[in-house]
Amino acid sequence: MILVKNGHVIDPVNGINEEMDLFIKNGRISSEFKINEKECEVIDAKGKLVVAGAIDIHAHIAARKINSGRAMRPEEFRRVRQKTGKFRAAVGRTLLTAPAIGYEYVKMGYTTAIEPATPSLYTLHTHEELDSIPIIDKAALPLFGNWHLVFKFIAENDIEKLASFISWVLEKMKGYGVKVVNPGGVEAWMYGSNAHSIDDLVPYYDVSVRDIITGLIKANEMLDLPHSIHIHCNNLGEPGNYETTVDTMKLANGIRNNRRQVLHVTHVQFNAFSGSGWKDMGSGTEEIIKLVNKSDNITIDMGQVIFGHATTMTADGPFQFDLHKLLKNKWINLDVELETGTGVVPLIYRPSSPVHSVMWAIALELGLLVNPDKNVISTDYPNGGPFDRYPYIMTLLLSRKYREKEMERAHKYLQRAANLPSIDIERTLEDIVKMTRSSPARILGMHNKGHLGEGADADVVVYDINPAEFNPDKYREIEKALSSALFTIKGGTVVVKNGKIAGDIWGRTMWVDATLRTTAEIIEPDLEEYFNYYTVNRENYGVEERWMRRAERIEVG
Amino acid sequence: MENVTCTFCGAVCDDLYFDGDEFRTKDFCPLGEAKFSRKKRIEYPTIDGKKVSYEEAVERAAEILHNSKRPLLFGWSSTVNEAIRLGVILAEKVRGIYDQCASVCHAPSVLAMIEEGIASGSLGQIKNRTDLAIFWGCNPVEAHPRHPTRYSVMARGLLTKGRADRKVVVVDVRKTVSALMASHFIQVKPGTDYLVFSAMRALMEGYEDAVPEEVGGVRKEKLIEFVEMIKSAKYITILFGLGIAHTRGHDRNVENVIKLVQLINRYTRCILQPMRGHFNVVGAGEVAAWECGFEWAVDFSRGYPRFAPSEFTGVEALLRKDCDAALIVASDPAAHFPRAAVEQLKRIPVIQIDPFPNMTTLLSKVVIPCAISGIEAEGTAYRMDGVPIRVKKVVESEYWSDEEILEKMLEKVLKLRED
Amino acid sequence: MLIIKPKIDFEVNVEAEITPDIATDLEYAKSFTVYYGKLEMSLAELFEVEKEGDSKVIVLEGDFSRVKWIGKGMLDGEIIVRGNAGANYGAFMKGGKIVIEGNADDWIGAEMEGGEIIVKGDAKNLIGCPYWGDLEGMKGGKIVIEGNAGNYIGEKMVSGEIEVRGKAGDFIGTEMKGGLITIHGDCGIVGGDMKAGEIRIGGIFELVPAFRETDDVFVGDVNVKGKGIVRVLTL
Amino acid sequence: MNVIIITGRTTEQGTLVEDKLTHDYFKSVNYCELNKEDFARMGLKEGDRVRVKTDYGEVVLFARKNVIDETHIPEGMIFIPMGPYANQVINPGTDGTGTPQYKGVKGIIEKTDENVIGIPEILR
Repeated sequence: MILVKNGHVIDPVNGINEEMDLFIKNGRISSEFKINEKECEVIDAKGKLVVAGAIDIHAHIAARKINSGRAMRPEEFRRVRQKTGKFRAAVGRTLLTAPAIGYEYVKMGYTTAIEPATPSLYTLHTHEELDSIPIIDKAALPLFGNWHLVFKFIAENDIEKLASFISWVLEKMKGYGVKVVNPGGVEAWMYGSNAHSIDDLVPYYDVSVRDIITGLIKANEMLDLPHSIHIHCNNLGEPGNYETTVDTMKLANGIRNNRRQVLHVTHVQFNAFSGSGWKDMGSGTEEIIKLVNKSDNITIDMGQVIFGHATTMTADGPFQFDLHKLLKNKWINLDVELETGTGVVPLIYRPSSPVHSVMWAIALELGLLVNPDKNVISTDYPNGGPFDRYPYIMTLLLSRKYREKEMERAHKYLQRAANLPSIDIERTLEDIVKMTRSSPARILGMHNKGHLGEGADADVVVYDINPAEFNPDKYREIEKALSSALFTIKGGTVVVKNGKIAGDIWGRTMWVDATLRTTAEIIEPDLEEYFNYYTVNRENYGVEERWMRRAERIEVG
Repeated sequence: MENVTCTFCGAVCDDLYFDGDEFRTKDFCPLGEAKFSRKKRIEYPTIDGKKVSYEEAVERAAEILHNSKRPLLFGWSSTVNEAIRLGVILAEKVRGIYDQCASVCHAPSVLAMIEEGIASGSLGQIKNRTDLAIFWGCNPVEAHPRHPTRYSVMARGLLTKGRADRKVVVVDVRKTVSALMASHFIQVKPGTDYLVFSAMRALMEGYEDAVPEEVGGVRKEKLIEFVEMIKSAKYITILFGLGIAHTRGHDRNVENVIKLVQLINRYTRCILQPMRGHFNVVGAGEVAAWECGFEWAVDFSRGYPRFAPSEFTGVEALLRKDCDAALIVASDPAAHFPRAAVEQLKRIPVIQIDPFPNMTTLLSKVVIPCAISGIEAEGTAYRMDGVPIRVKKVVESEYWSDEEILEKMLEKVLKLRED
Repeated sequence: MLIIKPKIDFEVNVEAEITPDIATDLEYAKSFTVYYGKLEMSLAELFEVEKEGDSKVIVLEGDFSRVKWIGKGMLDGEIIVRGNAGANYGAFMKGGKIVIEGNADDWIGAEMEGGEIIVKGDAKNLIGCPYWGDLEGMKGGKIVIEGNAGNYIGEKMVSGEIEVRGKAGDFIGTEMKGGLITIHGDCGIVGGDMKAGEIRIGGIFELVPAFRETDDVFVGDVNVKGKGIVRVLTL
Repeated sequence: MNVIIITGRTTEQGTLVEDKLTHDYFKSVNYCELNKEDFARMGLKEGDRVRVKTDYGEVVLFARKNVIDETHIPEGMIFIPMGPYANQVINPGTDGTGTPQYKGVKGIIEKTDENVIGIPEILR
């Protein structure tokens, strides 16, 4: 039992922004008020900010992709974050080892992270890596947007079959939701091509990108999964691509869900470029921001770029090949049979680069102008940069002065190609809590997370920030305080004290079981046929709960 | 039992029949059949040849590792990921070296990947799409006997329906039995692969004038024909083996074929696939990568991982006399390391964990028998393309699994650290 | 000047990242941390350390073939190795001089930026090369091997000079971007993916089959549109 | 005679790797295969032994003629199955890669009357 006393609690879900005590019992927030302090570990949080544990909605923290990146980049692992001792050694510059990922997250108050792209064929590997990340809770989203069976069901216009297939895969793979990456484009890459608009057709199948996206939204809503479909749009990283993003968002028109969005568009920064080429590339956020703010069925995350080293890694095979050609950097490609692809290319974001500077600004425009209830902080780790710089992003959003200072570092081109210089808004602490806690929890459908109401997971963070005396001009102090939590409590255990790891526990891996809502028999013949072309036997396909360290099944029925 | 997974080679076939009561097999290749047959076992744990309990053997092993200055923890390619992960943690906690069989196998290919990445794909890409398969310096008929039928040469796929839809080329220094299944055989001189790849890259880009009349014993016209064949194919897979990685040029050969594949992808589609040997040699690298950042040749002496293949592979650490004890798991370095490295292995205390007596047993101080991974113990293994496959327990056994032994050993070591 | 001698036969290798900076302060030198396997020890626990005069010179006496990382990142002064040397000597070196009177191991002058290394005996592999994952090799300074050298010499070299008076192995100047490599004797494969710089060779060698012959030199590698020059040395 | 030594897997060696201390394994790795012409040129017949010498060591092996007609070993090359015998003569040097050079090692081969030693002896 832990009592966090007298802290300044900010909990937008429960409308709290005031000094109060928090009582933790059996790993949950309790509303009991008869508390014997002698039986509790008491944390005095007087004059400190107390919030729920943060949630990273989109970070490539596990799976074949990041691990291939590790194997390709030994130069990333010369930075020592923690020597071996009571806890594990932790190393990595922007690519981190599994132990380092868990430790670094909780040090800055994050207690949950979502691996957003797992090829189903490789998902057992994803779970093994997730199981090696200490402390935090996690989940994985299998990839659907380039799967031959998905094309087949969409070509047959059979949403019921598609929904059955989705629930079959989620159960088999212990996945949490539906990820879509460059729908149709990755399949086209198998023929050396790509998909450039939502009207492009998939080779060999008579379906368009538009059909794939709307089909998957409908199937996802038929299942009413906790999370909506989670899309990485076509044309990522191309000047002028904001139009494709807007076209994609409009596909959600008329489809509604009372609890949440029906379309989550991820790392939007990479898909919000204007211009016709690299010479006139600029910010294309304006229309996107308008559309997201007026829609109640679309959410986004930022995809902030951090100046410095990064490693791009996506299921977007053709994009990664183009990036390899552009940068002449080393390149990993992994074509996954009849299902998806993968690419990895290292990259350095330089403030001296006009394009990189504009990218940096685009994400901040999204962070400042999109309603915090519909927006989440992300770097698309490790694509935009390391997740351990989230405090930097939060502070930039909180402090105009910090932004101005950073803009001086960036290329002048930003001044005319982006809107950021004219934005005076400073986000409040409550906004930041929304963009890191309540919004990702609601978008993901994780109702025990992102708030501190009764019964919520006891993921609690105490920061050395006094909201009553908050001054955004003191950005260095703010960033430091957000980087290094005074306390992080995970599921009722103190895991961080004064910015140092204090406890090592294993978190849960959540997955969604929607099989009660579907009938597997209707796709039986299709599966039988499909497994003729797979190289893993159907009986040996999938991940069993007993192989996982701490699986948590979330049944929708 | 149906759908049994075979734990011999990197092809990890999962469509086999095995009767564990009578040790009857169906559909296995000769290698798998041998794997799933009854063999002489190490019967009980020993210290200096004397029978001891599992507990005593594990305790002594932990003491040796704890008391040495830089123990070498080597092997891992024939066990499951669960055991490998404990091995990496054990290496970290005793501040020793983690190295695995890749360092006498495809490690040069991973070194090449550090320089250039790799354009690769899962084996189903060969089966379903590949219309030109090139086997370079590998001999699947002898090393991965079911690879040609299951995945590459004869496999029936979605877009390429079988052998008739595929051209098959074998490139090697000698005409192997695998060359018999090819439509074309190209013989290169030993140690010239690097030069041939450079010439092919130049020809592909139209720099014919820079290429001499003969490269690596192959006439220029023949290379031009080969390059044209590649350019006109739709989806090419180049499968390569130790014929490239174990000869003069090592990783640089592989680096050059990776560059060739990068170039081919500007004209058509092409992937590259190393033919990995042991059933879980890929896992031995992948698990280490996520636990400590590096796949092999990792030294933890300073309390954090450092990577140096020129100093910390099993062979280098032994040649340099840079380890003073060794834990050998699921491997037989006394049979497979060069003589000079085995000499050092004979001088230091060796702990062995293995189901079968082998040459390393003959020079080990502590011998701990274990259940056979994938027959008597279950766990996860990674096929040569990295696809994870759960290998099964199909026979009951009294032996402790690698995972149990290592878990106990790690517990002991942690206790010794506290004292 | 410091004179350092091993006290014992080492059971495993020693890592001693010493530079001439320690030569002027005996107490500091004696307490300098070195690594003996997993044991962190002081220099004086493993070596006899004596001081003569105040010059910034270290003399290593005895067999140092199992002592690694001497002169890592050194800025100035001099290190003289009276016997054989271990791996990684003069890695990241920026200035000063290292003289190895015996044979040298792998990674001599890796990623070196300035200064001079002279090996009077033979050297092994990876001379002036970049460590795994790094994009640039030697960036300045000079390495002279008076005997023979192994494989991989001057990979991804940007600037500076490497001279091998005897024979050398394979892969000379792979992906070289600048600087000069001279091999007086025979060697193996030369010039793969060379972008710029010059390689001069006195003996027999195997040129990568992607160079164009001009009047008296070879220019390539065409595969990277390289302007590297390979020149045959004539006496 | 000067030769280039190639080592590698064979099916037979592969089926016996978990039976290392048996006579069958010994038989599967203690020979070298020669080109037919080289075999004849050296006056060898089945059962004869040869000594293989390199800069790194030497070993006595049974000599075998490359028999399958469709396959061949080029003249001047010998093949030894991977294993303890091959490892007596291959190049242990890794050139900084950490991996020895198991293939393409230069050596000399000559006929000998000496016997092929057994597996335990090889460790002595």
